[in-house]
Amino acid sequence: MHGMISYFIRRLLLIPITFVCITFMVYGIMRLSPGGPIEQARTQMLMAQMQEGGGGAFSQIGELALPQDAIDQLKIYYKLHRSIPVGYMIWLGVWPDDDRGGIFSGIIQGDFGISYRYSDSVLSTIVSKFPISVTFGLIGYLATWIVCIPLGVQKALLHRTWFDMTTSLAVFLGYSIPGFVACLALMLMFGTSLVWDLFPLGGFRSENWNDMWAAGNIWWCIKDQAWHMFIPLVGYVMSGFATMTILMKNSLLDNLGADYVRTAFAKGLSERRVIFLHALRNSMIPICVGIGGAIGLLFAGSFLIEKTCNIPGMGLLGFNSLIERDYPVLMGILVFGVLIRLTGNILSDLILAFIDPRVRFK
Amino acid sequence: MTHILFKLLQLLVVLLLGFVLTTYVLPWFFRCFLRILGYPAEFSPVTQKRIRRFRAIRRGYWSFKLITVLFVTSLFLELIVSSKALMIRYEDRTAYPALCEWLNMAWPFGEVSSFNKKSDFGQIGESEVDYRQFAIYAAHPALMRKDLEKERTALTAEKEAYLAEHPTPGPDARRFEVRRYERAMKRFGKRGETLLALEKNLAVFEGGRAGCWMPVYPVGPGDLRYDLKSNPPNRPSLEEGVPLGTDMSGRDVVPLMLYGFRISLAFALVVAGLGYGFGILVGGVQGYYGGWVDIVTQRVVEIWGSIPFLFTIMIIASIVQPSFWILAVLMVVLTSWLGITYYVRAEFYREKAKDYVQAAIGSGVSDWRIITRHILPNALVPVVTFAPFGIVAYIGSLVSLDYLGFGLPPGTPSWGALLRQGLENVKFYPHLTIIPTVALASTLYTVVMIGEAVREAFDPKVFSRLR
Amino acid sequence: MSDSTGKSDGKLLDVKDLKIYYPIHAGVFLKKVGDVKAVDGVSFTVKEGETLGLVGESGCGKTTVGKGIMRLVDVTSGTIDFTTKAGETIDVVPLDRGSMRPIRAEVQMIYQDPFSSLNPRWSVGDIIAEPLGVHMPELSGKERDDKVAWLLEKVGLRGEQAGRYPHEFSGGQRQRVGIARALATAPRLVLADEPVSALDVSIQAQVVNLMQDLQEEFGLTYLFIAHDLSVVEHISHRIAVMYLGNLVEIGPAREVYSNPIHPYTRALISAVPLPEPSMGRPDRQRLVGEVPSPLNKPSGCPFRTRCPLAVESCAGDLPPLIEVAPDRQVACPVVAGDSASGA
Amino acid sequence: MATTATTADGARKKLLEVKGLRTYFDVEGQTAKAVDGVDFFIHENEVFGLVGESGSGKSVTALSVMRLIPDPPGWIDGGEVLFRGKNLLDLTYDEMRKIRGNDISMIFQEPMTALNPVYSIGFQLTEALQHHQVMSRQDARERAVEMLDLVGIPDASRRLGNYPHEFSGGMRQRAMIAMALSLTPHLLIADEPTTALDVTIQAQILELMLDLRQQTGDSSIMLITHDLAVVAETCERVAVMYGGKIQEVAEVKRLFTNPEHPYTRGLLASLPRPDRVKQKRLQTIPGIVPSILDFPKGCKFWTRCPVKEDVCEQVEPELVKVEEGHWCRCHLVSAAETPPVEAPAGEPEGGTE
Repeated sequence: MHGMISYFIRRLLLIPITFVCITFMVYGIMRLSPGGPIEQARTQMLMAQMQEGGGGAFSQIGELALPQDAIDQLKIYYKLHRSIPVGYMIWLGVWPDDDRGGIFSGIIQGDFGISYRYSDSVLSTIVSKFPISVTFGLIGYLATWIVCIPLGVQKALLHRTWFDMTTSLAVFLGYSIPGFVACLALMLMFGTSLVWDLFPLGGFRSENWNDMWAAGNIWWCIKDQAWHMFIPLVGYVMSGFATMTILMKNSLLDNLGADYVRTAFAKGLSERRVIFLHALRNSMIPICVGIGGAIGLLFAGSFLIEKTCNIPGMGLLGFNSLIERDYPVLMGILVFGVLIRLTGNILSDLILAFIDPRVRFK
Repeated sequence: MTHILFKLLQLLVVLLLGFVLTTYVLPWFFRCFLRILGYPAEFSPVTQKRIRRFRAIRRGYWSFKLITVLFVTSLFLELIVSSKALMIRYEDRTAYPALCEWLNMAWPFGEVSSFNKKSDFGQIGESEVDYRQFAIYAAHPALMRKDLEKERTALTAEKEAYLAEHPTPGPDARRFEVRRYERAMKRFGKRGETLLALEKNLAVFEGGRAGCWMPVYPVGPGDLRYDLKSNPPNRPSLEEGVPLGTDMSGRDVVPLMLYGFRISLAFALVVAGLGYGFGILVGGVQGYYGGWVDIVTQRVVEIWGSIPFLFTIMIIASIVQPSFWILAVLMVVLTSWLGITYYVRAEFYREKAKDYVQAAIGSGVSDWRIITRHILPNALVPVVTFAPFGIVAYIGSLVSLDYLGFGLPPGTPSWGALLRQGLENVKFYPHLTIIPTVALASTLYTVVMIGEAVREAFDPKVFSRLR
Repeated sequence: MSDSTGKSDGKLLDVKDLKIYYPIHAGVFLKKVGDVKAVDGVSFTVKEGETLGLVGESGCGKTTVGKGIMRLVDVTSGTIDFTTKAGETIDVVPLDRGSMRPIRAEVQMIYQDPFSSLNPRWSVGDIIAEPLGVHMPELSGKERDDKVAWLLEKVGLRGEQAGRYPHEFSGGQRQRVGIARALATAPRLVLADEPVSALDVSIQAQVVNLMQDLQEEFGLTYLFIAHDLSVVEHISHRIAVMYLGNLVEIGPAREVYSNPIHPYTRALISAVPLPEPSMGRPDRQRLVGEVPSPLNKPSGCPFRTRCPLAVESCAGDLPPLIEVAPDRQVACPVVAGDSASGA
Repeated sequence: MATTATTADGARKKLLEVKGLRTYFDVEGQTAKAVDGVDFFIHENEVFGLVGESGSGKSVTALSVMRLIPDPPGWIDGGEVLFRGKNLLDLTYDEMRKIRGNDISMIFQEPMTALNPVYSIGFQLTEALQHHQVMSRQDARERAVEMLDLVGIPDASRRLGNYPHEFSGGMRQRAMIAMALSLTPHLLIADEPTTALDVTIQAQILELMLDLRQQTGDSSIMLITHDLAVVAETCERVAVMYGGKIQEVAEVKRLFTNPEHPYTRGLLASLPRPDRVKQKRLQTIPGIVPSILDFPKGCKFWTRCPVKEDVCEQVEPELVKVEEGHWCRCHLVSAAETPPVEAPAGEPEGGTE
């Protein structure tokens, strides 16, 4: 037991190290990159000038000069006037920020900075997107379990029968269509008049949802929500569906041939009991361990599905902040992504240690 | 109708060639390669048994044949689907522009010019020959004559109409009127000259001294279909000669899909190949040497694995526009080498503990030989079983990146980019969604079938049930 | 490296105070907190041409001793003096891989599991030829093939079977292939690690006979590691008994078997069932409890927790091997005194 | 086919009688006749040994009795397994389940894999009790503690909560025995119960099994092993299997002093005998044990038999009675119509080389 605790402490200690490595790398890439925020400001200013003064400034597009003091101001605004390590450490919160009176303010103080675009704190921007992504992730994951576990079990018990063969074809077809493509195809089929105009073309809720909620029309709200969620949820389920079903099937097949199953039968236990109590419990181990990995999907959402179905969750936020070069948000999302994955890994180990008495981490 | 049948026949021949190449020529090369590396020419019975088992799984085996034949054939796409002629002959001048183009693709270290000036081939202008036009006239000189006649009548009619409206200016005409008249006459004259030149050309074509051999589908991936009546995107239409329609900028979808197939599969193969190579190296070192090397590397792998790779690639791609190779290397570095290390490591640990490796160590065999000859062939088992699923994943990643707009440079034929257009036009142009979806799903499905068969062949799940 | 002292009175192998520990790491920073003492100060000699049987129950470290001599595991301390063909006595413990290589030609091993000890992807010819390639690279392909065929004949297989693969052979035949591989470099010392325990009863005898024949023909020296006392007794000249990383008794095979002195040896031998229904075993000594884990080995005599004769002093120091009769040593002061006086 | 072994010695009742049992397996398209017409019986309150080398079909025989043949790839092709007169092969699965564990229980070779790694020993011990005897949880627990005590696991009530991996090999096998005997079965099938264990532990376990048999009722034991010495020390009667058939059945003393079948003789002669005067060489049975797929036609043993005749290659011999309680399957052993006690017992060990 003692060994396990130190194992997990060691794992936890690795989080900050990992975290620093990754964020520093990304920070460096962003700082060194051409086309940063200054460049964008320059382009924006250029556009403004063009609209005002016609083609006047056209000739000097290359060397369009912003006044030096404007550049400096921008640099300070974007915190680009410092060297990369110092800037990074300010961002991290371990170096006094002179521009703000030499206070320590950064990630470890819980200050992720201000979004360029939303002019709101990054943390609250990100946190405000959590519920949407978590709703989808959680319901999607649950749905995956509800579909995959019984299906996998049934496939294992009917291995190489007609049922197994046909469901395999379906499962593998599901595997070969990425979730977002499935969403797209479903939107085409059931969101347009092509086959059956049944579901909306994206969006999280109808526009008047909040009004209806305020009006107390809860039943309508639930229906509207479900109506909007159907297609993206199919996409979410699709992405883990095949893997989990096959994992479940193979794992159960392995265990059904195990010696202890024979022992259980030799004790005269009923088939149901042997399969569902003895074999299934063992074959659930690899599946439960996957929960840790799924945490990432739960919180980080999916760029692809959120973009396709236009759901304003974490994924879409990340995508938009990338397009708009909203670096504080970008970094914030990356930080969350890394933290969640690292926690997910540890969670997997914890789950494994909890459900498999044999496992001893050292 | 006969025209389409003829095209299909051509396609069949091409695929047959691809089949022969894939089934007979390439394996032979592969075997020679292995022999050069010093591995035995024959597979060991273990492997042979697995291959036999794989062949017995018909679905997977035929999927494998299909995909390899298609991919190998697609390596010659420049010769099959392109707007450049395979061969063009005009009097004593001959050129092979499509072949040159193919050589440029196949051998990227030198450049062969595939450019042919219009004026050299009896067309007017200095830009590249319009091969399709050339091919049509070469095949049907009568058509050219008819076009010429049409043009000539049109010119005469135009000239007469002009003259009727603007009679020859008299001496009292104003200066600008004279100028305009002269300019017009000059223009008519020039067109007349062109016609004359073309007429000379006609003799060449009619005399059979010009020839052009176009690829099976004479439209390249970057070519815009100006010959269509309506504005892009065009819906699929066989009558108009766009069987799969065009995309928003007017590019024909057929070459887009085919070249997209090649680039997706090539990308996945490169990523898988490089990634697995590196993964085997790392996993092998971990498993063979163990100890602290293993512990430290294991943590690095874990840390590296917790980077959200798609997002990171997107960030990098938003800064530097990645080429095929940069994107492939990014994929390798950020993700594809990771997964396989676990399996190779475990395999090395397992094999190293086995007595036959101990016996080799005990006989003084060198580490390198033990790793490459004894352990590696066994450690390749997880690699082979994972490769198809890896390829599915990497094709998916490339499509996703392209879809989000952070993949290959704009203009590259890509399924993902087409899907993005599909999303934008989901209401009115369903073919932009349907076609890439079907292509993607059927390709991935075929690869998955292979993967499933390989897994089954390598590790047949014994199903035994007690009651 | 101990300097060459010429022929050391027929001793081919002289193991002194061999210790093989595996470190245990624990805690947040994986500090070393202790050792698994797999082999904890074992000393014995093997004379040229004899067979020394090394017996003990699973986990007693007998296989680790063999692997230590082969340098397949890291030796913590001690010396392993090996007398080479040239008559030099070399301590193999400090040798690096390069300088170990020539010695490997003279020390070979036969492994327990005939399934895992042959690479399933190699033909048996290639398997047998591999050590030849390392130690006799000067052989031409033809010579090597001839040698392989000759070796196959020697172990009772046919020369033309060289092209076959291990899975085409039965367990006993595979073990013969393993023996042929071990003999390929004309070794002087062969470590046989449970060579027959994975084989069927009717095949065991064949392999044991083969090993004896080969010993006679080539003047081999065997270190025969096994848990099956009756086989060990049959093939060995002398027997060494191990318990939990230590030697407890060593002596001529017949004597150790018929007159065991150490309480552990006694219990071990009386536990061996005999194919003799009439006998019955009224004299059977029953050992209580289980072998303690080498992770927390008892102090002093490792056997004291299960020993019927244990006295308080057993918990003190590790009892040394005491000579109770010529060529007969026992690591138990409690019984050694009686036997020595009795002998 | 073979003479059904009906001649019981009137006094003892037969607990289990196996007649013409055939169990086949499908091995990559070929049919492996793992058990190919096996006849034997076990008396009540008897320790019966089934000896054979790997591939002889001894384990498959035991599993067939329990109807625990994995299907696919195996199936019981025919025969009868009469347990107290009832043919087990005719029972429905539900009826069979009532027999398993309750009337016939079984312990296996590898105690590590035979126990479910994710349930505690206590759970695995009590579940059969609760299942068969409808005991309360508390009663089952008490019985489990009692059984663990009985098999010599110290501190039993605490150990109940342990998982199999926390036990050593010997203790796991003890727990298996406790599990198997907790319902006081009439027949205990022990399939190589000590093969994975050390000799000292083996001695303990065997002794334990024999002791417990007396303590917990008059159960019979069917001990399956490859080790003749183990049989000699524990069993009352022995059957020797080779090639999926019983080759010889006899009382233990009779078999060891007077083996009739060349295979039995060979096996006995090839054992090293530290208790006897040392021979220079061991006697051997030549050749190899054929793979289960290519046992020869005719007598299964003729390829390795030192005394085979032409008829052996063609005709499968019958299991004939040599004398009271002694059957042998060999052309060269004549059926004893007249029951002479010392008839063919010329030189039991001489001619086997």
